[in-house]
Amino acid sequence: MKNINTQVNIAGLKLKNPVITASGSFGFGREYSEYMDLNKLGGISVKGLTLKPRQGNRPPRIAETPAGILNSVGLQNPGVEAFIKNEIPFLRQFDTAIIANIAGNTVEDYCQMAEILSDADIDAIELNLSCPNTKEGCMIFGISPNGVASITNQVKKYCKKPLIVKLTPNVTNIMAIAEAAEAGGADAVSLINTILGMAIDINTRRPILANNFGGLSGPAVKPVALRMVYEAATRVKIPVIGMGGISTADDAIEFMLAGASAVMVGTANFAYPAVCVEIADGIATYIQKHNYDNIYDIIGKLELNT
Amino acid sequence: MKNINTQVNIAGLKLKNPVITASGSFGFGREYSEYMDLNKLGGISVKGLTLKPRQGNRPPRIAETPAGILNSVGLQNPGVEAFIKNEIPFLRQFDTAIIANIAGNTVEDYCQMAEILSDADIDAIELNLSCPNTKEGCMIFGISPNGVASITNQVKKYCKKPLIVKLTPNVTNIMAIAEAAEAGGADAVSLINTILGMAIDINTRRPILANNFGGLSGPAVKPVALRMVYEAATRVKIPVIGMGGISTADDAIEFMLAGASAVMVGTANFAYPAVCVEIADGIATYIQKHNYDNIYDIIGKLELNT
Amino acid sequence: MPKVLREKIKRIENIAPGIFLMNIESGYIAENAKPGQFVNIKCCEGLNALLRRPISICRVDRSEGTFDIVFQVKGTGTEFLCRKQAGETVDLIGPLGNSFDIDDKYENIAVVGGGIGIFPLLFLLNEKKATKKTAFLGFRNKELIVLRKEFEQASDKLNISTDDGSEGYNGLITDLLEKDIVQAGYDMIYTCGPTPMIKKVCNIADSSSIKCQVSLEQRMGCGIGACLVCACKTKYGDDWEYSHVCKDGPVFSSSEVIFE
Amino acid sequence: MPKVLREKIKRIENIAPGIFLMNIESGYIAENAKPGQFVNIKCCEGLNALLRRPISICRVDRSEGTFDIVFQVKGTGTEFLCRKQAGETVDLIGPLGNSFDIDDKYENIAVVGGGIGIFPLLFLLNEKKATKKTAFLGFRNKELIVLRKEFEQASDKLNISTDDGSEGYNGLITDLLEKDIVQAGYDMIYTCGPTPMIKKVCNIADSSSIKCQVSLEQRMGCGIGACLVCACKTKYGDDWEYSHVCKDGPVFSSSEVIFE
Ligand SMILES: Cc1cc2nc3c(=O)[nH]c(=O)nc-3n(C[C@H](O)[C@H](O)[C@H](O)COP(=O)(O)OP(=O)(O)OC[C@H]3O[C@@H](n4cnc5c(N)ncnc54)[C@H](O)[C@@H]3O)c2cc1C
Ligand SMILES: Cc1cc2nc3c(=O)[nH]c(=O)nc-3n(C[C@H](O)[C@H](O)[C@H](O)COP(=O)(O)OP(=O)(O)OC[C@H]3O[C@@H](n4cnc5c(N)ncnc54)[C@H](O)[C@@H]3O)c2cc1C
Ligand SMILES: Cc1cc2nc3c(=O)[nH]c(=O)nc-3n(C[C@H](O)[C@H](O)[C@H](O)COP(=O)(O)O)c2cc1C
Ligand SMILES: Cc1cc2nc3c(=O)[nH]c(=O)nc-3n(C[C@H](O)[C@H](O)[C@H](O)COP(=O)(O)O)c2cc1C
Ligand code: FES
Ligand code: FES
Repeated sequence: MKNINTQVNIAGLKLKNPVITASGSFGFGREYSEYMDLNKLGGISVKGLTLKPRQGNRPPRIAETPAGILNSVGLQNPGVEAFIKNEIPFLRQFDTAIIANIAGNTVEDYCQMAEILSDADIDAIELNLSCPNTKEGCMIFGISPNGVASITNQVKKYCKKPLIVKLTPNVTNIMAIAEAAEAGGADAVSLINTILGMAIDINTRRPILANNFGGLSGPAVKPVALRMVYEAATRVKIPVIGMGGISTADDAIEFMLAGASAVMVGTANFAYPAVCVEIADGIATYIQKHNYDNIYDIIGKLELNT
Repeated sequence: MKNINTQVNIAGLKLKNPVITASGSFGFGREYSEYMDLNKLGGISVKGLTLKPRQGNRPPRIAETPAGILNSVGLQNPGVEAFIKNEIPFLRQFDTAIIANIAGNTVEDYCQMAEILSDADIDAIELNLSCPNTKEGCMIFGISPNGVASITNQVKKYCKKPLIVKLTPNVTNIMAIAEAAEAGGADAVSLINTILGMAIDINTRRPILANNFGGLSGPAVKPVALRMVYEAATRVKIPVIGMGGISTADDAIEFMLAGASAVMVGTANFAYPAVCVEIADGIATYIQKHNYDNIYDIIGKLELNT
Repeated sequence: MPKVLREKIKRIENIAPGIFLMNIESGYIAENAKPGQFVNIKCCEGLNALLRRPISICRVDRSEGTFDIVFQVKGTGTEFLCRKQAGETVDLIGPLGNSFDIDDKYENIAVVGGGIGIFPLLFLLNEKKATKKTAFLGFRNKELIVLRKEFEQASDKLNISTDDGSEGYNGLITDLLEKDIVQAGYDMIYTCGPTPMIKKVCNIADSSSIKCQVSLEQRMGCGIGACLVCACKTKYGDDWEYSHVCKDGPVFSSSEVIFE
Repeated sequence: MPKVLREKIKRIENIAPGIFLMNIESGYIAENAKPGQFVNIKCCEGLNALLRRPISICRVDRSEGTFDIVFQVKGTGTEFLCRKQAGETVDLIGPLGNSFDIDDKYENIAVVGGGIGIFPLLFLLNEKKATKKTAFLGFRNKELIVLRKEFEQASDKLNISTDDGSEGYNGLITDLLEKDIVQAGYDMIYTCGPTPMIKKVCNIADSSSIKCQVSLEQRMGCGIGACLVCACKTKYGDDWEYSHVCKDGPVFSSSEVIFE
């Protein structure tokens, strides 16, 4: 087997391979380090951070739906300071990119976190404008082009790391939203976050989630995510990181053909803790099988039917 | 077993039970009549009609995705006149409601069809503002509140039958869209139509569908559909018809608890041709098991967690 | 009339790499199926392989009330199907679709099949009362040759080709047909297989003015003519229309199909 | 350390209506599991039951390198699991979670279990070296009583109640505990079962100032502490926080849990 180079460069963020664990599915990597070699990951997007510690929503926080899950964690996390103190040193033991995913209620929250994290030992910041599980903020910023452009623009002023803006799929026109992120100064966009959904227990006649609504992820959303990644990639020049239901290398390759320079994997980790390594290996195998030179022979190489 | 009354009345449209076959999944009922007794259906929403016959999109028109399918039929149909001449007489042999689903490229198309069909022997008209598989018209009207309100208002002038407006889920705010339909004079709304998606063949590096994009339906979309039906039902006074991934009586009951007065079933017919009868029976069984008096003891009876 | 059936698997056999023969007990299918028809199978419960998968009927045994399907493992559906075991049931709808025209007036026929397209042709050969029956079968390689004995028995002459020459003629099966066509005097050709092969067969038949029937494949939804996804272009007067493989087909006359 | 394992099913048995005992060959689990821990099972391939299902370890046999789980069929996951057969493999992660504190200093213990909550308590009784072990088990009815012999052997006294009085005490198992509590002199109570039962046990223990450990259930995602979905409220100084059943639990001291 010739040595397959699957390294990608996303706006200055160098990844040894295009597979990143999606925020919220992987904690801060500690637990999964028992099941896999974290050195084999392109990167880790950590659990969404807020300025202050948060406890999140009441349980149940998860419901299984056909080929998917709804979650309503509501950003339980130790806060940005504890992250820097307790988690970065652990993560830095491994040769993998650290992406800090941040969420806030106000523009100021986001700016302050970006400023703090710019001085921390991380590789990129992912702006979560799309969490559907909190009452204020977050997704509200993400559903209008103006909201996205203006918050990106503000945060950019404080951000000294590559800035990835994570988009919500709960919009009419993802192209306009992606363009807004680019216009606001994003170095890359990542999508999709979860799609707002609901599940009902017909015996209790109540929603299964204590929070009533939750965000849908997993294989079920893949076709929608893929379409949105394609649409976004045709509209912006900055790199696109694709996600939504990726469970296999084939899935990941679909996203990369559609224009994603890298992919994130969330829900699939739950069933198969080492799946990200398998996906990274599978991408290399595909490249080799098709005799491509490197990963850039896949990215955006979809041809439309005419 | 006490005699369970599952009759519902939707804006003057009387259904013997709340189960309607969804437009496009059931043709004009002919084929399925070999597998089931059409008299047992609440209603049949026929294949989307256009003013003139249409051939639809190139094949492949379907791709299977995790727990769902993408379709890009593109409204192949014989046109409204042929429907009246050839299909209504067949359908009228059965004691079930006939709902004419219509789609057009222009407001005039819709108005003209509504006018023609108002004099035909059908029970209701369903305005398809949400087909994602045609180049012009249709979904374009459905994605803005103004578009929905104004086309509903125009069509209403020509429509002498109960007017159901079918909404697209490809929007940021389904509540505003449902309100717009109500404001425009809709007698009921039905939702969801399919969610725009894509699937890629990684060996040919092309989209599987000849049309590149298609509409996602089936179990995968259920949590999103349920959330949207709930949201719409909380905002409008007119009845809501719920659909999206319904495959079992339990699924149907979830939608009714969330506020749907009736449900439509599409994709599930493909695997199990008699599934609609099973769903109707299952709803009756649930009502009996829980000792409810009738179907109205379920509709909208969801209690949110606080 | 097609029916939804839950039938018992009598035997399942891996007859070549990735190819399985399943013998299913079904008096109904054995009784009613005609060559060219297919069954639509729910390959597994629940959400994996949501849609049914169309598989041609390959052979029927009316006396014992069974029929055979032969299928290649391609993706999720066939993968689940091949793991079923004798004694288990299989949920299928059938017999579906139209059938080959095997009128007695055709007295010298040829069948031309490629890959998984050969299976309905065996059923046809077995049912067809013709004076003379010639079979042309193309395979990728020697290993993938299946049902050779059955085709030998069902035909008067069996021609085999492989893409790599590991058995029989080295090249396309249509080459053999082409060489043979002038002197053979066929009055009907039936074909099923990959689209390029089918097209070629239609051309050959056409240039010799021989009638030809083709069995087409298309991705399906309902399998019974209701959802209109399985479109194929056919002539409609001077114009064209989209017919549907599951109901108007899978068998079409070569003169009606428009290849794109 | 928990591992992803593919283990062989040695035996599966339907021990009561809707309840199955599965004996699984796994030297690793048998060796490493502690009472209170669970395994997280992929009940079927592919999209049906996407998430793993947590099931307690009920018994281990270190000499033969096997362990038992006992589960009730509730929905999709357990439905698929119960159809697996001896000889097939099961994909599981384990042993997961913390465990009951079975320190030798507790010399007179009681276990109180209801329904499917009884299974980890059998493992506990078998591992616990106590002078005196009393078991209280509540069931819905006679038919659903399982593992009676095993509990009899593992404990010094077995009390049984059924909701309908079809066997044993007619009523709540906590009634029996309550009657017994003053004179019995337990120094530790372990409990697992429906939330109302657990709460009651905690109250009883509390009012008699007896230590109590509870095993909680919550819907899970990852099962290993990474996704934070399996939250349960616990005390945190004067305040509270959300701990996680899969990693901080499933066993908690009754003094740390906050029931809502
Ligand atoms: C009328 C007809 C008769 C057929 N007879 C046979 C037969 O006798 N033996 C045999 O091995 N195969 C036959 N096929 C092809 C067979 O249906 C496909 O190989 C099978 O559906 C693949 O399913 P899968 O889940 O394994 O593959 P996947 O690729 O996972 O299937 C995904 C989707 O694509 C559809 N699909 C994939 N390939 C085809 C195809 N070639 N034709 C139609 N749909 C496809 C599937 O039905 C499914 O909906 C026939 C097809 C048709 C239309
Ligand atoms: C630590 C722990 C130990 C357990 N031990 C046992 C045991 O030994 N024997 C036994 O029969 N059951 C046990 N359970 C409960 C068991 O996990 C559920 O009954 C099972 O997950 C139901 O899955 P299903 O697919 O059949 O039901 P479904 O209702 O279809 O499951 C849907 C989803 O809800 C979750 N879920 C449903 N019920 C529960 C529940 N009670 N607790 C947690 N998640 C749930 C499922 O995991 C799944 O994600 C345990 C639960 C936990 C948390
Ligand atoms: C349990 C859970 C928690 C999540 N938490 C976050 C989060 O904190 N921040 C964020 O940006 N996305 C969060 N997400 C969304 C994922 O990062 C990802 O966008 C989404 O799940 C789609 O990918 P998947 O289908 O591979 O899971 C979460 C998803 C899940 C399932
Ligand atoms: C093959 C196919 C064709 C469809 N055609 C139409 C149509 O003509 N008009 C329409 O309003 N909806 C059409 N739909 C959408 C369905 O009516 C329904 O809104 C959607 O499929 C969601 O329901 P389901 O998940 O039960 O299939 C079509 C759906 C499918 C799968
Ligand atoms: S598959 Fe539905 S019409 Fe052919
Ligand atoms: S299930 Fe993921 S943290 Fe407990």
